[in-house]
Amino acid sequence: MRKLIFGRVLSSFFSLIALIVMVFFLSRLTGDPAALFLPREATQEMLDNFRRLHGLNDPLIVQFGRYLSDLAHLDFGESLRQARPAIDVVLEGFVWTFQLAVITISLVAFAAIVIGSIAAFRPGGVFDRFTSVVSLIGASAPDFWVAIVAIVVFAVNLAWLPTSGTGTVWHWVLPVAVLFIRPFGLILQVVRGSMIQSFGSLYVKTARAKGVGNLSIIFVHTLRNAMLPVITVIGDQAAAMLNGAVVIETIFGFPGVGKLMIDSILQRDFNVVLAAIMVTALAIFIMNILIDLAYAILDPRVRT
Amino acid sequence: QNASKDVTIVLGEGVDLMEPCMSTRSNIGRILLQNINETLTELDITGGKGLMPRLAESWDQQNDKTWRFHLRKNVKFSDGSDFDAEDVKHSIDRAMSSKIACETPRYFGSSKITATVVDPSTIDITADPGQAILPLMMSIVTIVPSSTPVEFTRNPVGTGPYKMAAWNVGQNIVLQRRDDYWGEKPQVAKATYVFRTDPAVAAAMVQTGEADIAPSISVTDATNDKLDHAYPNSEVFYLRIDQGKAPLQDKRVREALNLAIDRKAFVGTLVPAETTLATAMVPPSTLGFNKDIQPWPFDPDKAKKLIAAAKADGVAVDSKITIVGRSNLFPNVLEVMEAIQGMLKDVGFNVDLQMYEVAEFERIYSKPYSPDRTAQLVGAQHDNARGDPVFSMFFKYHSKGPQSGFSDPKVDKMIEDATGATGDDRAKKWSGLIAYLNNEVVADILLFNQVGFARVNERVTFKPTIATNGQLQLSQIGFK
Amino acid sequence: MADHLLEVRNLSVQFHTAGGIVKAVRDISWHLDRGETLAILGESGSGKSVSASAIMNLIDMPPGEITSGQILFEGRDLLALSAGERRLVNGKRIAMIFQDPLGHLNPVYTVGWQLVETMRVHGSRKDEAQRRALELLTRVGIPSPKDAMRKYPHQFSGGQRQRVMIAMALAMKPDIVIADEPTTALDVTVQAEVLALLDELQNETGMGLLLITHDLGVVAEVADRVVVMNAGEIVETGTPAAVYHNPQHPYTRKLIGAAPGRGEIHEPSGDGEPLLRVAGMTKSYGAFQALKHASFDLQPGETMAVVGESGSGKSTLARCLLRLEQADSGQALWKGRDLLSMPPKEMFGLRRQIQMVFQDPTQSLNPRMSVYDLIAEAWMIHPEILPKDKWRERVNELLSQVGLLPEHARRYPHQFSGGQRQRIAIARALALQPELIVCDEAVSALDVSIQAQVIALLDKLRRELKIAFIFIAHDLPVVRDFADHVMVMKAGEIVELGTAREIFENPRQDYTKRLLAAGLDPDPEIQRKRSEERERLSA
Amino acid sequence: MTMTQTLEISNRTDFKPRGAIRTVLRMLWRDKFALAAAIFLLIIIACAVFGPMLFGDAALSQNLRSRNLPPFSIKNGWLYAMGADSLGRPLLPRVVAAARNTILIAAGAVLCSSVVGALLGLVAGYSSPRVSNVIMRLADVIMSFPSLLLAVIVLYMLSPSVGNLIIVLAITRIPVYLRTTRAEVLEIRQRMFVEAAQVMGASSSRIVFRHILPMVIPTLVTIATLDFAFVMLAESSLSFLGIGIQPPEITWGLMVSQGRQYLATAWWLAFWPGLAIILTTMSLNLLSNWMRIVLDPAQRWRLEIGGKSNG
Ligand SMILES: Nc1ncnc2c1ncn2[C@@H]1O[C@H](COP(=O)(O)OP(=O)(O)OP(=O)(O)O)[C@@H](O)[C@H]1O
Ligand SMILES: Nc1ncnc2c1ncn2[C@@H]1O[C@H](COP(=O)(O)OP(=O)(O)OP(=O)(O)O)[C@@H](O)[C@H]1O
Ligand SMILES: [Mg+2]
Ligand SMILES: [Mg+2]
Repeated sequence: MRKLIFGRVLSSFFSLIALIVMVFFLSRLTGDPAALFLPREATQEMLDNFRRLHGLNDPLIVQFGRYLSDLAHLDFGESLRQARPAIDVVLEGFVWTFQLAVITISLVAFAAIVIGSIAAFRPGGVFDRFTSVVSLIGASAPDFWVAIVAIVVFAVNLAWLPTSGTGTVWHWVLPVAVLFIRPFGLILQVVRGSMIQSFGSLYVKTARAKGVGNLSIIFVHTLRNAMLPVITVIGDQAAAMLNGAVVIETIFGFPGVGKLMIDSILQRDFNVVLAAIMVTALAIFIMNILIDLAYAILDPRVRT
Repeated sequence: QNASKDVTIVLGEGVDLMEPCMSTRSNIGRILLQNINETLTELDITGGKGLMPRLAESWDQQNDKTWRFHLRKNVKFSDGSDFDAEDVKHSIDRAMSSKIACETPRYFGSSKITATVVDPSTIDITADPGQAILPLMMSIVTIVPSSTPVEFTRNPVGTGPYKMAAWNVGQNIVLQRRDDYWGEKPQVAKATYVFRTDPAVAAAMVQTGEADIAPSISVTDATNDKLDHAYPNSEVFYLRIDQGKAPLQDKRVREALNLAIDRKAFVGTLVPAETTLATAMVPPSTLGFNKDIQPWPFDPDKAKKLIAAAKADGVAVDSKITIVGRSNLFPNVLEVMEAIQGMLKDVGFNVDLQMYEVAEFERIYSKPYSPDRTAQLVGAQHDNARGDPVFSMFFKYHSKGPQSGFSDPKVDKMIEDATGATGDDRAKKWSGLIAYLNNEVVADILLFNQVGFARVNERVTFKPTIATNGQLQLSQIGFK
Repeated sequence: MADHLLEVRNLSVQFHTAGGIVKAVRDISWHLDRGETLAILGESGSGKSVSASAIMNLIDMPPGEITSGQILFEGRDLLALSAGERRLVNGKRIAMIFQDPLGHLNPVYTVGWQLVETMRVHGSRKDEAQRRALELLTRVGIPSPKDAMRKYPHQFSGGQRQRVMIAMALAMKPDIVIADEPTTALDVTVQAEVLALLDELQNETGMGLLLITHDLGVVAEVADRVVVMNAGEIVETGTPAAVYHNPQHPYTRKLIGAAPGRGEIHEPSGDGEPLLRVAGMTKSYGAFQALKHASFDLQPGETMAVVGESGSGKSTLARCLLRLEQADSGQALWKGRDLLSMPPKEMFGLRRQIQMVFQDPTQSLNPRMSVYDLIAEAWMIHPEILPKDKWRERVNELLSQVGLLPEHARRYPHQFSGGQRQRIAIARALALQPELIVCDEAVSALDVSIQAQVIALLDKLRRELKIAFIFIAHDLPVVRDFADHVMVMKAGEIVELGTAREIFENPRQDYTKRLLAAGLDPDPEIQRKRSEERERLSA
Repeated sequence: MTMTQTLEISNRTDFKPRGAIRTVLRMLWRDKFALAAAIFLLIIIACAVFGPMLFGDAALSQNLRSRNLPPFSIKNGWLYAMGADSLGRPLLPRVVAAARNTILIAAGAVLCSSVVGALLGLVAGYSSPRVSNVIMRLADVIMSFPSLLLAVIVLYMLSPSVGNLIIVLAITRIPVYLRTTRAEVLEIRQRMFVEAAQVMGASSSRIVFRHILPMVIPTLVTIATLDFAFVMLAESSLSFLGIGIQPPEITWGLMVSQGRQYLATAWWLAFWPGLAIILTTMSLNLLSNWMRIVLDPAQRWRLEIGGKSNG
């Protein structure tokens, strides 16, 4: 097991390098940050000056070498826009995003697994149809629409919750709730499908012959067998959230990394983009390693 | 502390820097300008008082190039140090320095600015070549203490009535009133700035009382007459005509384009009812604005005739024309662009619409233009709240201007002349240029003087003005 | 109303399928008393397992349907119980041992956990349950039970899994145990132990045992009464002796007549170039050596029977030969080429020549493919064998050769009985016309009449087409009828290897002798004498 | 020879299933939800095929006088039954005409990503650890590559077009399919029927496609149906970059995002296209659930025996 983890960490490190190289060179194909940072009316002199200050005049490969050697000293460079270390900028946002992702995905996973499993127990039954329809409407409704309606209803009309921002626990309720909806629908459906398949297995009969109760049959015997695709999809959704929940962040004024990343990409603040990608990639890689370990834990036959 | 003297202001755009020399950027200026950092002079755009003293009590012209400024005494920076001519010199040097990429230099064009300290309360500022409106220019140079390093700062220190108390990145910025401010003590004790990109949310926050002022909400959210105020936001929306490509070189075609658009139909529908039709690149409050020029009428029949005439002369009126737009330029830019496209199609033009994000748009908007582009109409907004057309005309119309769509030696000459002139002469020259551009060149399709909407909570008094886009002086906020 | 422990009255069960209604059980009635052993004997597919499932309420309804009848347990109708009441009965009062243990054990939980759970469900304390689980595993003869508790089902041999199932069923000392072919994968020595264990428990607790089996020897050994089923109906009931000596129904007569172990012993056809020469094949799982230096030769058209203790490495040997498991060392020369080290490409080319019938038939059939597809897949892979227009005809032919009907071709694996699935697997192996078939307990789930038919078929193929067989079996009479050579395995080693005659008439190893001595005779009289003899010896 | 001849099979005919299409239709008939879904999807497809032809012009006819006309009134003609948008264009023909681009893009992106993802996942799950590792790390990289950056890069290197839009959308969705497929393959390949197929000499591709893939497909289809909704909405957010659909071409996603700012004043602008997206997704999902049952022989009885529900 230790060897497995070591191997994964090593190969993930290579992916990270590949990612950096790709992002570094590809992103620089997308235009000049000077033109975006400086006003339209900037003089040629100002442009030249800006490029010189930020080392944008050197050949790309030189810039890359410099970047790598800085990186080796854990220096992720300065943010063009914010005039401070890119990694600080990113970590500030990432902390929020990480919390949001962990809270939401835990709730989603719990709710989707419980409800999906119960729905799968009687496919086509009332509970199944009801949960499916509700969750599908949620999952395919535009998220900004849901977010704004939620604000209008719960913050403006009912005045139960703050509209947006951060500060108290109550500020988390709407963003988490809105963010919850789409992954919930997806994971619910995957759980449901996978569980239906597993309910047909013979070991379910054994469990019933042993007198095991329905709940235990669902959540102990069948669920674990059905979990492989489920945790994969949960992982995918978690990764998407770690990359930032842009709509939520923009609408609720939530200082996460998603909007930061978008702004940085649109403004060509490459150091921030790279730092953000590295931080989220690291989180995603770690999560993927955990998921692969989870496969082995969940299903002994996969341990080879 | 009286909580009711605190205000919360919700802004649409976050800030990445709080750099005084970047306060010409509206997102920074709105928080910083005249609240934290002050300038030597200040332009009163709406009150009609013209250029007013701020940190300079008076000024006079020494010669073509040099102006002398007499500075206010007994002014302290928020860090406790005294304000004197050295600070002004440092501020100017810093803003013009090539060690940092301040925005200030662009307003001075090719002029070199030097400051010479005469005594602690007097300073000479020289522009070479000369700047006829140097005192006006000083309304954009923010003053920082001489101890400020020449690098971008995130913690501005100034002489203004407020100082920055906290910056929780991504969440808010807090300004605290200073007790040792030289001027009149403003009513607002503490101002908290929060950032919401979505204007609907910003509007909702004022409605629920979470915020007091939302300076820019979208027209569609401005549904509450009691709370919402329209104000001209100094942006002019226009389509640049690219005269480098057929069929746009032909004046008749350009006229036809202008005639084909029913500008009035937009007002009160797609753009707010308070919107006025633009007749120049600059808003009416600008020096030398030509009030005689009427907006182009809507006359599709005449447009069609002009096109036919051009066609008869062998102009390729059927070639494709692309309208280039920028996403999120203003709330319903897409619909406005579609409507324009529809109107142009109606008179027989072959038009496409292509919307781009900022970076790609800027690439198209500024020179060098791609040689293999199709004929283009580039929809852009231009903002000039500085009171003088010089900040616009060169860039948009001079043949060397980075965003000009044509090259006309006469126009070049007129711009150069006006730039050097002063007083009434200056106003007249700008007027002449504006008329010439509209009547003879038909340089672009001028559309609207845009308006913005602010939502203001009933507990505070605040009147948004044309300046609100670029600055929001807390001292102008009162309580009921 | 006599108060029997369990009474089945006029039970009928049917299934809805795409092809129509299958009446699996038709109006059967029998009863079971305390301390009694009732054997249900019958043709494969005659409804034995279905009626057992009906008692346990395990039939999926729909597509299944109990059209009539009652199942009275201590006078209460089980079919009328609520789900909650059922749960108290299942596992605690009535327990079941399933026919096909691999599928019936949850693959993702350890065997220990599954055993403990049975007891926890019915309220045992955890440590108590754990202790008892260990004890049970020891009782059913699982080697190193402590480790076994932590192992997963796929890490056991077929027979071991079956014993785990037995342990699980016995955990709560239920009033009734329904054992569906509990010893099909057990060698005779272990089988004897298991039967003894059941007997012991019966004496201890007065439990009623419903034993579904096709092994007349087992019936003779343990049954108090016998019910014979055919095509969903009961055709005969009585004591074992009465039924054996005086069968009334033609099917019963055929069954008894077909009991194996009475034919000629084969004589090997003589030496020649061996088809397969295995030398020093070794395989370990971690520290455990499952196969130690196996070496033997096999001639074309010859049958090598592999017998031996459950868990002795028979399946491992087969799996290594077929490269389903990578052997650690050794050689297996197939016509001179080494199967074990051959590059995968070359192995591909040879696949067709060597076929296998797996020990757990259910799991070896793709549940999404119809029987037709399962069999015809052979020709899709190897189109040279048969032109497409002949497939249907040939599928029908193969099905009837193994005792199935053409219309079965449209059904899916889950719609068959255990024995029927085994026959599908055999038909599939035959479809490829291989040169060697490895049969891992290929006929163990078949009733003797069909078994005889299948063995006759295999024998014919061997003679006519010179197909060789590696025939893993625990059923010595069948081995005696079919094998040329016999190989006896114990703890991963080949302890004895010789011609059938040598082994059966002149066993050298003690282990072999014990194996032969533990065999059960279908004749209840003889069997009774034998067991009395055994008891006297051990006393 | 003994034969088991006694089992009753009510209609024993030849082996050939009685017309595959009829069987499928019958099974569809049995699940009324799926039937409704199928009909709805057929309508959508009809809209996609004929919509632009029939309603293309009506969808573009601007009329600022009927701007934001509320729905449920046919004073202005039945085309305005769903109301009009902010340029006074009737919404009903717009929704119908938008079906083509929407379906084209969504189906294109979902198909590309699921096919590529599933193929790579099958390879990763079934081939040697080394190959698998390479593929999985590639998936890691894609997963952490921001889709917006990808979009911007594509925009800068290639010209804006629907094809590029599909590529951008597809690439970012590949990892889900890839990882899910692999996870399932890892488990399924351990099953004995896969070994049985190996013994028969089935090639890897046959095992993967005939034996493993059918078990994975239901899960993939479930994910794909929901991705459909995701892609339909995400597409519009890329339009603002200049990739893909540009007005006056329309998609539902674009209509929804254009209607966004009118949520408070004219909810119908975003509502109808949003409803179309929701209904399409829901129909796809109902159909995929139905298909899951059809494909699983152990479940199929639910659709084969009429009338009775499960109990
Ligand atoms: N789900 C099902 N659908 C259709 N037919 C079924 C189903 N389950 C069982 N059958 C049929 O019911 C009959 C009885 O099956 P059962 O499993 O009881 O046989 P069995 O007597 O246990 O045979 P074996 O000794 O081979 O295990 C068989 O013919 C089988 O094909
Ligand atoms: N995957 C595995 N991991 C660990 N041990 C295993 C594994 N597979 C088999 N074994 C062990 O290897 C031994 C031999 O197993 P094998 O299946 O060959 O037995 P067998 O002779 O076929 O027995 P049976 O007659 O019971 O099927 C058994 O003790 C079993 O526990
Ligand atoms: Mg059976
Ligand atoms: Mg075995």
